[in-house]
Parts: sequence; C-alpha cells; structure tokens
Amino acid sequence: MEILIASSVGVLTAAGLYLMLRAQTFPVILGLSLLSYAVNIFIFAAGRVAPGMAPILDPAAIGYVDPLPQALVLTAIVISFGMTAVIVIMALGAYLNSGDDDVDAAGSDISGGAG
Amino acid sequence: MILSAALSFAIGCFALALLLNLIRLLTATTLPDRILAVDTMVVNVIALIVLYGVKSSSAVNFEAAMLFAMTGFISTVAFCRYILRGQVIE
Amino acid sequence: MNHLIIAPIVLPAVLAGLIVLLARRAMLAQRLIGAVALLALLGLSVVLLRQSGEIPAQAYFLGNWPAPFGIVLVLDRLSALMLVLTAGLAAVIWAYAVVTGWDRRGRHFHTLFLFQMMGLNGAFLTGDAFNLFVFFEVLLIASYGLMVHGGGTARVRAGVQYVAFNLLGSTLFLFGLAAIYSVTGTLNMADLAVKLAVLPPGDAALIRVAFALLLMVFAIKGALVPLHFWLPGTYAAAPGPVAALFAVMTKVGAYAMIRLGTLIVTAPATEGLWQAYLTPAALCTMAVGAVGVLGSHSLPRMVAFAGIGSMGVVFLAIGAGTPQATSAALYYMVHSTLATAALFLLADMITPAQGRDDVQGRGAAASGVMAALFMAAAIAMAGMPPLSGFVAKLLVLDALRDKAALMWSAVLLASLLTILGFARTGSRLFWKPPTDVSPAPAPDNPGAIAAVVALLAAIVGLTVFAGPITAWLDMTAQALHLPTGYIAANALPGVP
Amino acid sequence: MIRKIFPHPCLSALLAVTWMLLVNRFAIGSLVLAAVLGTVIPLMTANYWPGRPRLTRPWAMVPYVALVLWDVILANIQVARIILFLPPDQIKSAWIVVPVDLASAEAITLLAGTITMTPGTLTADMTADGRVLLVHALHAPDPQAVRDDIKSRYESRLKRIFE
Amino acid sequence: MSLALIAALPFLGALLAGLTIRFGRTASAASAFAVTAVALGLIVPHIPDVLQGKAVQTQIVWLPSLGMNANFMLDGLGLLFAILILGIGLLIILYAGFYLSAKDDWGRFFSYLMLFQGAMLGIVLSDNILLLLVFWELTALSSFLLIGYWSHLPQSRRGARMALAVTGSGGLALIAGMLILGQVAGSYDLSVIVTQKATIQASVWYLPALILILVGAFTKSAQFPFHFWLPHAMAAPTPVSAYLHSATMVKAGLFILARFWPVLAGTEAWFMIVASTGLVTMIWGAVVALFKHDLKAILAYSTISHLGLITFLLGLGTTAGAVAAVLHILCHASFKAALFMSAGILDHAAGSRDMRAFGGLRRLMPITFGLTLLATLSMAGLPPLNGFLSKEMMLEVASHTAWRGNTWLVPGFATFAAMLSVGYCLRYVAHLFFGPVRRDYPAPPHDPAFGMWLAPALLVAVVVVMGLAPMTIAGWLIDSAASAVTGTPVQTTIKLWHGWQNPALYLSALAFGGGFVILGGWSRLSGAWQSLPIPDAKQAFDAGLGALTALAQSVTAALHSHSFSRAISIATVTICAVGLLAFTGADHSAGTLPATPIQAVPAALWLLLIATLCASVALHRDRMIAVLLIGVVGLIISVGFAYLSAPDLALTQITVEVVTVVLLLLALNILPKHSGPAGSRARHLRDIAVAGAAGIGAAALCYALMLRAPAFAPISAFHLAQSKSGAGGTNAVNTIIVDFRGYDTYGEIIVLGIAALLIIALIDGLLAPGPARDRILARLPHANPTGEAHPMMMQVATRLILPFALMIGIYIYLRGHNLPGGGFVAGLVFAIALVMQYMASGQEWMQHRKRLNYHTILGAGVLIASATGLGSWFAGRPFLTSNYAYVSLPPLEVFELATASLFDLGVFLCVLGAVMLILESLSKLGLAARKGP
Amino acid sequence: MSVVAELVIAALLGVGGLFGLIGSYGLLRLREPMQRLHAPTKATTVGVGTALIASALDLVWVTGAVSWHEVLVAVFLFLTAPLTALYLAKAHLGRTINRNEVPPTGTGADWAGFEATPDTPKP
Ligand code: NA
Ligand code: NA
Repeated sequence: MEILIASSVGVLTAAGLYLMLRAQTFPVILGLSLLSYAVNIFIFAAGRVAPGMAPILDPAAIGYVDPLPQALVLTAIVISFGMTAVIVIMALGAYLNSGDDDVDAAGSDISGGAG
Repeated sequence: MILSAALSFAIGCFALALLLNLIRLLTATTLPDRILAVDTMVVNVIALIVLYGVKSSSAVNFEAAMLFAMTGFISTVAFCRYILRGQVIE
Repeated sequence: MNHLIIAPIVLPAVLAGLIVLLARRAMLAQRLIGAVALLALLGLSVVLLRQSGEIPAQAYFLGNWPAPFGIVLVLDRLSALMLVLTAGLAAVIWAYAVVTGWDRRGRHFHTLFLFQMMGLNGAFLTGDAFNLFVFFEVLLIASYGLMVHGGGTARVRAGVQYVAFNLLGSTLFLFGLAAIYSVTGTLNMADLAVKLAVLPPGDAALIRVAFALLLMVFAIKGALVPLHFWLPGTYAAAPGPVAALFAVMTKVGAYAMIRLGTLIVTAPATEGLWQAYLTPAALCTMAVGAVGVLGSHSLPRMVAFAGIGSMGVVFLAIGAGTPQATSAALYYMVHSTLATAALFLLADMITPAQGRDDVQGRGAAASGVMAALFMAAAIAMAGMPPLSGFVAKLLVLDALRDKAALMWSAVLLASLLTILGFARTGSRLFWKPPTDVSPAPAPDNPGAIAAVVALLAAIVGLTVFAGPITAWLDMTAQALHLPTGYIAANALPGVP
Repeated sequence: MIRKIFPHPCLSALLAVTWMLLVNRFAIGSLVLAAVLGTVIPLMTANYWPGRPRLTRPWAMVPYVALVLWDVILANIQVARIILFLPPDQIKSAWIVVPVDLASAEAITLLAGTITMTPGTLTADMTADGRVLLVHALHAPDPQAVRDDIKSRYESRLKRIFE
Repeated sequence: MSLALIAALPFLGALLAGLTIRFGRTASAASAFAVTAVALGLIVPHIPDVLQGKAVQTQIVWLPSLGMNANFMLDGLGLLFAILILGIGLLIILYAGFYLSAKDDWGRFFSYLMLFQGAMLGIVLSDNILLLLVFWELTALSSFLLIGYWSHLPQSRRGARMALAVTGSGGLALIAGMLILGQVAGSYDLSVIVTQKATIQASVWYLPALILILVGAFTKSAQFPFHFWLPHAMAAPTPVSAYLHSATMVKAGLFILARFWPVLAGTEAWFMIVASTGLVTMIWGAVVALFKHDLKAILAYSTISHLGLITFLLGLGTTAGAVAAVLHILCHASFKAALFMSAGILDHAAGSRDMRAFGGLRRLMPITFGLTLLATLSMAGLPPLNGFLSKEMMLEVASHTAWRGNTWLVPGFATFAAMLSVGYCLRYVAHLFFGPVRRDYPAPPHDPAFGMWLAPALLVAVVVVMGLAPMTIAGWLIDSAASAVTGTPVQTTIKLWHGWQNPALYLSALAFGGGFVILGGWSRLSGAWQSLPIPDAKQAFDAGLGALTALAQSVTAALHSHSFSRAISIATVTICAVGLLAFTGADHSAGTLPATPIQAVPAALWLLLIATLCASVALHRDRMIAVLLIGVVGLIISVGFAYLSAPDLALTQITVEVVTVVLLLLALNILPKHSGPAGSRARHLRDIAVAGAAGIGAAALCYALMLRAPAFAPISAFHLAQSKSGAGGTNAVNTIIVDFRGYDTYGEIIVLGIAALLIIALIDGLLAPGPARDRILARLPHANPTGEAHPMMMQVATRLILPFALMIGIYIYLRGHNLPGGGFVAGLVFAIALVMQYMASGQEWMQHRKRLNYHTILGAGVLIASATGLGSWFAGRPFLTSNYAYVSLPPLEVFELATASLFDLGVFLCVLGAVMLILESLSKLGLAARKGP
Repeated sequence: MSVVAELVIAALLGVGGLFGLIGSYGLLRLREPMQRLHAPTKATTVGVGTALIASALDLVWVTGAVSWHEVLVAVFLFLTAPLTALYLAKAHLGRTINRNEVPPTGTGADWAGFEATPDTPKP
C-alpha cells in the first residue's frame, strides 16, 4: 500500500514537473495542478495511512487517521485552487496581451546600451 | 459468506469496468466519446464507493458519492458545452 | 493576553474587507481607509517594538489553545523589527502610490495593498511553521495582484513566470512541512526546536531533508542563487511602488531563515545544515547581483540586481551563524530594504512611461533633484560612505573576519562592480545631454520626491543612530541564538 | 400571499421530505428545520423558476414512476443482451422522429428523460419549441413501433398528469 | 572649538553654497569662502598645543560595537594638511570666482567643492580609521562630481568615471587593509594603532594589510601603474584641478603613507614596494610630462612625478626621508596650485591649452609670465625658491640610499628624474613665453583681471618667501608634521646652503645641466618618443572596463534570458541535490512500521492513476484532452482519499476539481487549443531526467516517512482528545479547521478572497482599451458554435435540481462540525449549483435574477470570519477563541450552538463569493470575445 | 441476518456488478458513437442503482435503521442521466455526425442542435 502511495506521489510530481517544463501557459497550469495533487497526497501520507481507520470520533474505533495532515491538505487544496485561478487568468492575460502562448522568452534581455 | 463473495464480485466488476473505461478513454477517436468514458467512470466510481461502504459497514462516504454524482454531471455538461459552444458559461 | 499582537494582521484584513464591501468604486474612501490603516499599522508596530524590548518574547495563543496544539503568534524583537520596517516602508510607498496616481491604474490596489500588509505581518508574527506557509501564500497572492497592477504585456508576462515559480516554491514548502510533521509530530516552531534536540538519531537524515527543503523555499523567496531567476524580470516589470514594496518581500525569506535557522541550529541532526549551503550560494548571489548591476540595460533591472546582490550579503552573514553576524545581517537587511525601495521609486519617477526600455542611452531624463536623490540612494545601495550601506558593509565584514580572505574580497569586489554599474548608469542618465529621442523630463512631483526623501531620511537615521541601533540588534541576535525566551513564551507542556 | 411565500408548494414539500431523508433520523428539530428549508430555498430560488407548472393529477405521478422503473429494469436486460450477444454488424440503430403533443416544458422534459432512461432509446435532440423529439434507438428493426410505443406508453400518461 | 565641528563646517558650507545661489553667484562663492575662512580660523587656536606635540582630540561615540567612532585628532601632520586644505581652498574659491563663467552653475560647483573640502579635512582630522574610510570614500565621490562637473562633455563623464573606478577600487582595498590593521592592532583608533608597531609588523597579516593599504594610497596618489586616471581628471574645471589634483586629494594617499609610517614603515617590504614605486612613478611621470602638449596634461604628469618623489621619500623609511617628504608636500602644493591657476589663466585668455599654439607670450602677458616663471623654476628646483629646498633634501637623502646593496642606483635614478623635471620645466616656460610673438593665437592673449591673478600671486609669494626664509615661514609646521609622521620629535634645519661638501649640490647641478641639454634636443627627443610604442593607459583602461561591462552584460543576459523552463530545471536539480546531500549527511534508520498489504481495489486505482498520468503527459498537447485526463486524475485521488478514510478530503477534492475544470475550460476557450512542440529531443530527454529525478526524490521521501514510526506523539493526539470536549465536534478534521487551527483557515479564505479581487482587477485590465482587448475583439469566435445556447431540457431540469443542490450544500455545512463536510465544501456545492444554473440559462439571464452581489458575499464572509474572531475579545479571550453551548428549546431536542459554526459561515460565504466572482468575471471575458467589436 | 436477506442482497450485488461491467463493456464493443451512448447511460445507471439498493438493504439488515441516502444518490443519478445523454448526443450531432444522416423534423423548425444561434454569426 505504502509503495502505491509513494509511487503515485512520485509519478504525479514527475508528470507535473514535466508539464511545467513545456513552458507554455496551459501545460504549466496543468503541471502545477498535478504538483499540488502530489503534495496533497504527500501531506496526507505524512500522517501515515491505513485503510479502515475511523474518520469521525467513534467509541468503537480501532484507531483514527491522523486528522491534522487532513486539515493541512484542506488548507492546501483551497489555497492551491485560488492560486490556480490566478495563474489561469494571468496566463490568459499574457496570451491576450502578447499573442504568444509561451511562458519562456518573455521579451529579450539584450538591447543596445552604448554611450 | 455468500454476501462477502457477492460483494467482492461486484467490486471486482466495477473495478474492471473502470479499467475498461480507461481503455476507452485512451483509445477513443472523438472528444464526445472520451467525455462519455469519463462520465461512465464517475458512475462506476460511485458504485465502488458505495460498495466499499457496504464492505466496511460505514456510511461515512455517502456524501462523497452524492457529490461525485453532482460533480460528474456538471463536468460532463461543461465539457459538452465546451465542445459545442466553446463558451461554457454564456 | 496582549491583543495588540494580532492587530497588525486583523486590522488590515478588516479594513480591506470593508473596502470590498462598501467602497469598491469610491477611490477617495479607499484612500482614506488606506491612510488610516497604514498610520495605525505604523503606530501599532512602534508600540509593539517598544514592548518587545521589555519582555524577551510574548506569545498570543490563538483560539486560546495551548501551544503546540493551537497556533501561536510570538512577538519578539526580531518580529517587531520586521513589523516596523514593513509598516514604515509601506506607509511611504503607499503615499507615493497615491500621489503619483499609481493606485488608480487598476482596480483593487488598496485592498491588495492592505492584504499584502496582512500577509507580511502574519508571516513575521507567527510561531507556527504551517501558519507561516499560509501567510506566505497570503502575501504572495497579494503580491501577484500588485505585481500586475495596471496591466501591460511585459508586466503580465513576467507575472506568469513569477506566479509559476512561486507556486513551485509553495509546493516545496508543503513537502518540507509535511516531512517535518511526519518526523516530529509538531508544527509549532518552538516545539520543533525542543523536539529536534532529542530527536532519535535514526530520524536525522529525514529531518535534514525536510529542513533542506525549507531552506530552498526561503532561498526562493530571498532570491538566493540559483533560485533567483524569478526576481529580475518580476521586479523590473512590476509597477515602481510595488517593486519598492517588494524590497521587503525578499527579506521575508531571510527572516524565515533567521527565525527557523536559529531554532534548529543547535540540534544535533540539523547543526550547520543550512550554513553549509548558504555560504557558497550567498557568494554566488553577491556575484550575480553585482555582475547584473553592471550588466543591466535598464534602471529597474539594475536595481533588481542590486537587490539580489544585497540579499547575497545578507545570506552570507546569516550563513556565518554567529550572533554578531546575525546582528549585522539584520542591520544590512533594514538598510538594503530602504535603499532598494528608494531606488525603485526613483526608477519609477525617472522612467515613468516605458520603464523597461533601454534608458541608459537616452540621456538626461530628469532634474537635478532627481540626480541628487539618485546619487544618495545609489551611494547607500553600493555601500559607499557616508550612508548606512557603508556601516552595514563594515558590520558584515567585521562579523565575517574569521574567513576574511575569501569573504572580504568577495564583498568588496561585489561593491566595486556595483559602484561601477551605478556610476555608469547615473552618469548616463543624468549627465548625458538629451538627444532628440529623449522624452521631455517629467515635471518633478513634490509628493513623490518627499516619499524618496523620507526613505533616505530613514537611511540617514540608520547611519547616525547606528550605535544604539546595532546595540539593540546585538541583543536581538543574542536572544535569537539563545532562544530560551522564545521557547519559554510558548509555554510548552513539559518544557521549563 | 401564500403564492408569494410558497412559489412552488410541491417543491417545498419535496424539499422537506428530502431533508428528512438526508438527516435520516426523525426528530422534531429536524422537522422544524425541514419546514424552514422547504420554505426558504424555494424563495431563494424563485427567481430561477419563473412560472408554476400545472399539475392536474399529481398523484398519477406515482404509477407513472413505477411503470418507468419497471421498464428500466426489463429493458436493461434487453440492452445487455444486445451488447453481449448481438454481433455489432447486426445491430440496427435508427433515428426516430417523435412529434409531441405535450404543452408544458416540464412535461416535455419528463418525456424526453423517460425516453432516455428506458433502454434502447435515447433523446438526442428536439426542436427549439419541444414539439418534436429526435430519438435514437439502439436496435430498432421497426422504428415505427418504437414511436408508437413511446406515444402510447409514456406520452399519454404524462398528458393525463399535466393536462 | 571641537574638531568635529571644524570637520563639519565645510559640509555646512556645501549646503550654504547650494542655498545661497538663490541670492546670486557671488553670494554662493562668498559663503563658501567665509565658511572656509572660519574653519581655518578655528584651527588656529589649536596650533600652540599641536606645536608642543600635544594632539588635540575630540571623541564622539558612534558605533562602539564595531569600534567605529567619530574620533577626531589634530596633530602636526593633520595640521599641515588642514592648513593646506583650507588655505589653498580659500585661494581656489577666490580664483574660481573669476574663472567660472556666468553660464556655469555656481551653486553646484561650490557645493561640490565644499563637499570635497569637508571630505578631505575629515581624512586628515580622523583619529578613527573607519571614520577616515568614510571621508576617504567621500573624496572619491565628490571628486567624481567635480570631474564630471561639465557633464555635457563626454571626456568629463568618462574622466569622472575613470577616477571613481580607480580610486573607488583602491578605496575598497584600503577598507580591507584598514580592517585587517584594526583587527591586528585591536583597535580602529589611530592613536592606539600607532603604538602597536611591533605587534603589527610581527603579524602574518602585515604583508596583506600593507599591500591593500598601499593599493588604496597609490591609486589615490596616482602612483604607477595606477596613475593614468589623473590626466583624464583634468577634464575638470581648472580650479578643481588645482585643488584636488595637485594640492590636496592626490596627497591623501601620501597622507595615508605618512599616517601609517610609524607602524608600517621600516620593513624591507615597505622600502621595496613604496620606494621603488615612488622612484618609477617619479621618472615615468617626468618622461611623459616632457612630451605632452596640453598644459594641464603636462602639469598632471609632473604632479604624478612629484607624487612619486614624495612616495619615494616616505618609502625610504628614514626620518630624513620623512622630513623631506613633508617639506615637499608643502612646496609642491604651493607651486603646483599656482601653475594650475596660471594654466587656467592662459586657457581663459588665449583660448587654448595646447602648448603648440603658444610662444612669445612673455611680453603680451607679463604678469602671468612672471608668476609662471617663478612657480616653474621652483618646480625645477632652482634656488632660492622653495622647490629647491625639498629637491635638494631629496637628492641628499637619495645619495645615501642603497637599493639591495647597490649604492648608485637610487641616486642615479633620482638625479635622472630631477634632470627630466628640469627639462620639462624649462620647456614649459620656454615654449610658452619665449620665442617670437605669433599672429595665430586662438584668442588675443592678455593678462587677466587682478582678482584672477591674485590667488596664484599669493601662492608664488609663498614659493619665494619660503625659499628665502624656510625656517621662519614653515619650520614649525614641518617640524611638527615630521614629528607626527615619525612618531619622534624632529628638529630640522632647512636652509638654502648646505656647504660645498653636500653631494646633493652636485647632483642638482648635474640635473640642471642635463635639463638644458634636454631642452636643446627636445624636438629630436620628442620625435623619438612619439615613435615609441607606448601603450595608452586610458585606452587599455577603457578597453578593460568596456570588456568587463560587456562581459557582465552577456553573462547577465545569458543567465537571465527569461527562460522559465531553464529556471525551473535549475531549481529542481538544485533542490534535489541539496535534499540528497542533506540526507546523506546523517544517519538514517529504515522505517519499522509494517507495510499495509496491497488490496485489489487500490491496486486497480493505482493502475488507473498511473495510466492516466502517462496518458496526460503523452497527450498533453491536445489541451482539451489534457483537461479531461487531469479531471480523471483528480477523480481517482478523491476516491483514494475516500478509501483511506479521509472523507473530508474526498469531498473537497472532488468539488474543487469540478470548479477547476470549469475554470480551465473557460480559459481554454480563449487560449490556443493545442500546445506547440516544446523543443528538441535533447530537451525532452533533459526534462524527463529532471522531472524523473524530482519524482524519485518525492517518492523516496514519502516512502521513507510512511514506514518510519513517529519519533514523538503527534500533536493531533490532543486534537482527537479535545475535539468533542474542547471544540464541541466529533469531526476532528473540521474542529481543527474551524477551531484548533482556525487561524490557518482565516488566512486561507483571505487567499481565496484576494484571488477573486486580483482576477477581477486583471480582467478589468484586459477589457480596458489596449492590445489585449483588441485581440479579444479581433479573435474569431469559437470554431462554430453549434446548436442552441440553452437547451430547454436542461433549463427545465435545473429548476428542480438547483433547490436540491442548494439544500445539499446547507446539509453539508450544518453537519460539518460532527461529520464530513463544512463551510468550505458547502460553499463549493453552492457555487457548483449556481454554475449549473449559469450553464443552463446563461449569464444574462442570471444577471437579472441575482439577488446578492458576489462582492458583497465575499466581503461579508471576510467580515463575519473576522468578527467571530474578534468577538472573543469581548470575553477577554484571544482572537478566534470559540465557544459552544448545548441549547435546549422545547419541543426541540437539545442542539448545539457553536461560534465556530459562525466562523464556518464566514468561510462558506467567502468561498461562494470568491468562486462565483472568479467564474463570472472569466466568463465575461469569453462573452466579450463572442460579441466581437 | 436472515439467509434470505443475505441472498437478496447478494443477488442485487451480483446483478449490479454485472450491469456495471456490461455498460462499460458496451462502451468498448459498440461501433457507432450514438450506439455507445446507450450502454453507460442505462446499464451503468442500473448497475449503480442496484448496488445502492443493495447497500441500503444491507444497512437496514445490519443496523436496523433505514438509510435513505442511497435512495437520494440513485434519484440524483436517474435525474441527471438523461441530461448527460442529451448533451453527449448533442456533442455527437454537432461534431461527429453528418447532419444528412439525421431525419428532418417534419415541421418547419429545425432540430435545436442544428439551428444557427442568432447571436453568433457562423464563420
Ligand atoms: Na527585494
Ligand atoms: Na532587495
């Protein structure tokens, strides 16, 4: 089980980064989404997981899933939603302003400067 | 005994169904077909959640099932609207 | 409990909420609320600064939950210092934005500005590692908004990179925090220090990875090479006053490094962990900054690189890890924040329309007053006497005397390149006769000039009162390096 | 007045019942809340539901639903058989045009939905006014029969409920 | 009067000069003059003490922890320099009053001049070497301003920058040297340092400190090979040249040599470096001076030569050498300042500084001729002028000096230098004033007004009188200065005639004879000189600096090419490397927790996830498919959360997912539908490697953590224990969110709110006139929208679905505290329900029926959350302290009222408002595109 | 739990699983896009519905309390399935099916899915 979760985190991270490295607006956004999935699972897993635990207080429970990482993941999900929305609109703005979908090479650095 | 066998059978069926959906999703040639595959996937997932609830005798995931149904519906409509109209909200 | 501690966070949030609710379209009301907020924040920060000198550290237990179970705010000298720096800087920059009309060039400037204050203050006050993340996000998202305030192709495109890079940083932050929680079972920073001291050796490697990740996060915020690539484009493209406010944003990274670094530095597992990476990276940062100052074609970019270079010096001092070096780092931080901000405001005034073009070849674009102000700010930034840059540089050099040969030559060479760069730009900007394509110099805006003068006055004050200020900072640094007061304020169960 | 407080009384009742089902536990408090929600939510959403559909025989709904459910079960087996055993080239799909005599939008929608839920057929489109439905049949060697079946089995019953 | 005040006076003068310009040019000059005079006058009362060998001190604490204090000291050396600075300063101001034209900005000029004066005075009065450094760098800055005074001239700007570059770098070396010195001596106070000779010279840091300090001194004093900046500084107005580049600033380096003479001199290294450099500079400066044509260039190179002379004398490390050096400092200041002023007069009167344009001015400008002649002859070392005294002393000292056992080398070179000096002096006078009167002067030559020649005349008077009565005029000053330099009381006898047995006399005569020979053969020598391939230092410097700048530019551009993907790659690799290093730096014990056995369903989900991820990477270029696949990924993760008993996460994940999908689709409608190929095969491989490394790192860390038993009981044990009794809820996740860590949630909803505002602002900006708006309007609508916008069936169905969806939202909100759910999910459910309604009926339709503005909802959410938090203040509790009570209200059963629920309501409103604002404004953008221009 | 009840639930579960599988299988097997639309909208829905009923019954027999949540989920799925199908069919009609294959309405009006929307000029 642990190996499944860990490898999922790894593949999500790798896929997210690979998409980010495409350096075009939309893949970057999707890559960031994947990264945020990866980290959400990672946080959750950091509380050590086991199926069959009780999520709600219950006298009959044999044990609980650590609630704190879950709360942290919830916070992280919300924040990353806000951030995704922002970068989506920014990407739109960049595309509409420049007509260019690339995130790379936003304007050249090299210009004359003699005198 | 027979119940748990039937349960395992049902869970296996829906899990297999999910994999079939995935194959459909990846091999489809048209967008509506892919959306259909995902929509079916959501329904199968709901089944899985429900069956897992039976298995673990817990009712805690029924809200999740409810929301899966709701969100699955809405994203399918959104995807179709995107294909048809471009603008999801007009 | 001292409710004033939460005020720097809630006050801007409530006032910003009020603007959204009531004054969305009324610029005058927005400005009025903004003025009230910034003055109140300045006053609050000063009061808290005075209090921080009386008690080593005061905790504010949010929700009345004991530490480490709830979230704690901790006011100590360091956080108070950052509050005052932020509030002072923000007040000046806000005034600048109002008198220059920057606040009218897009929607929600005042709201975003207040939320930015909330984020910064929250980050400086929190005693909880995850809460630090949350307030990093608050200040970042507000900064995204401010960065693209006013729109424009270059700005928005740079904005995408800025946001994407920082989102990567935020993700990394979460990885690090989760790993820390997984190993130690706590998020409270003081509790972390206590638990790290008795961490089983078998966990050492994992906790080191976790803190190494956090170091990288703070390095991104602080523009430590090679994680600085987001900064030049962002700062150069941001509206002038926003870039000036961002001068304090890189310091958030440095602040977090000092705050957490001094708490974990004595633990066996993490001893010397950050320092090992900081020193070489800081040397590179200084080099990249200095070379960038000499090699930039536009004024805002040049200032951005000067800012990177100054962060290099700060990180070098933090990396030394002694109380004296920390004190020097703090002085340098305050100084470079003010100097960077002043230069960004000047850059905004000098190249108001197309700040991103090659302004150096264009010839005199500004008046004598501007030239004088620019010169003063550049002197401060380059670390030349008689302004605080020189004092700061001496303090850092003195603190780094154990490795004098390398450190001193690095710092001094970087200074030289910076001086050359500013001299080159300054002489071209202000001395070269105007050419046909030069825009007519913009008429001086007395309010804007007053804002720059205020920052320079603070720099002068920092110089003249260097004695008492450094004495205060020395005490701050000592408290940081022996954080018993900080830990005691958290009243952790089972910890004396 | 009452019309204002309860723009859609049936909806209100339905909501209250649903609330009780959601809470899944009978208590006075829940009932009070159900009543409150049954009142408030239709008020909140009244703007989004202009007009009030006329239900002349609401009780006729019950047998109709039962009929549909039964058809769903029966015909599903049929579809399963087609999927499993009928060679794909022998499946004779057909487009069927179904003119509709229903007046209210709610009734037409219900008919269209029923057609989709009952196996073998699926409402694919309709005219803008809803007077003609475009139905796709999975395997209909005799399209005419399918149309007649739809009209007699479902449309007539809906007509009775709504008109 | 306090020394600090005296040191501060010129700065006050700088301010005054800048302010009084409002009252006219004269007022500005007069204020500068007056302040200088006052400062000089204030020095006078201290003279008796200084002459008695008592140093006058003023101490002001500034930065004690660093040892940097405003400590001032006036001793003999300081006095000599102070008198030079202020005395010549007075004359320069006087002269400048006539030299400057009406077009010049007098206020700026005198401000800068006084700024410089203050810096210079500060150097010589500093007791604290850190303070000295402050003033030192200030002289560099003020001279930068003064050289660049005529900023419209490119040579001024370049000269200023060059001076700053050279002296600035020297200054940095000096800082390092001084710091080392201070560290070794244990104090930064001169008065302490000078007592530490033995310690300092025994330290291993002696040589580095010495070299660094010498670099500082040599750059400032234009010693070979750092001399090249000085001729280019001549672009400055002549009064500046006279003041800075002959009398004062260039002597600052010599001042440093003299200041640290007691502790640094006397070693082999000192002698070898300082004396040799001085000698070489002396000769090189004289050679170049001989062949220059520009008056100021000649004077500049002669200054270099004379500075070399003084350096040489100080380098000897003997008392006699020190005395000679001090004497020559004074002499050189007097005749060289006079010469610069006369050069300025010539420039003014005859309109050129090119020697070849002159000749025969003897009769046309008799006063100038007289002054120049006397000053030049003094420079040549002709008795009875003061230059003779010091040159004689130099030759005397040189004749006793052996260089590595060689007894003729130093005297020989010294005499040779003296000969060259005589040569250029004779040429200077001869070529300017003698010969036939010409007809082609650039302007009709004439003597200047009285005021303009008054200042040089006074200096020439000093030259003459001091030569005749050296002891009376300057003996006291030389003695006290030399005493201060050597640290021992010195009683010199300076006289014109030392008797026939004095070897210097013969050397001097030899020099004069040689000088005349040089004058005679000048044209031939000049021809030979011009044909020599002498590298031009200025060109080399320019090329060097240019290359440095170009290098900086290309390095900066190459490093920061805006390449986002490269930045991300570098960051990722760095992070992975640092993480790995951190891991290997300490022990790690493998985890001991038993691994949970893998079951079929999670395995199937895992397979599904991995396959979908691979597909989404492989197919990502079709963006719509990518969104679909990412949606599936989110779905699987939600199921995973549900499976792992985290229903709250599952609910949140799935609801956020659908909103995100809608958001992405809205954006994709405007963005390109396909991604272009990103780069070469090599780049793909690189990206795969980078991403793969990060993935492996993340997976490994995750795996290691999961199997490792926690070292301490996690704080969540408290949360579980207190959830019901302390926070009044059975859903610990929810009680953490709204209570234990409600403050995090507070921050989180603020983030969401800011996101909404930011997006509104951005979209507003995009719809404002500009390229973005043009592009939106010019954009073709969606390929071809088909069908009706709002199918009737959907419209009707949503009438029924909406109320139920809202009720589910309310249900989820209400139960959140005890069961999975809560304000956040509820807000999203509401938002999703509204989105459904928007999709069914369209924005316009909704606009007319919307009851509440989303802005209002958002603002209310923030305020309610804040107010709930603040409410606890009234109970004397900290922000966000919750309270709950069980309320009994018959006939209802007992139910719970918790303030945390109110906070959750704030969360709910915030989420709803923010999400709807975001989606609404984004769809506005798309509709604008649809409507077209 | 009575054997009968167990058998009933087991049967429901088996049938539900089968229908779910058949629906997804049909998605792969059927050739034409419109045919594929039939499989999941029905078979799968029935499959899930059956599973839900089984779950509800199971809870009744295990705990004795009636659970209506399953019913609500099922109702929701039944309510939305026709809409999903309609939209997917429209997507096919609009994007993948040649309009000649579709019979005319027989009245003057065209199918809504083929109507040009008045506010949008077709390029
Ligand atoms: Na900065
Ligand atoms: Na900075």
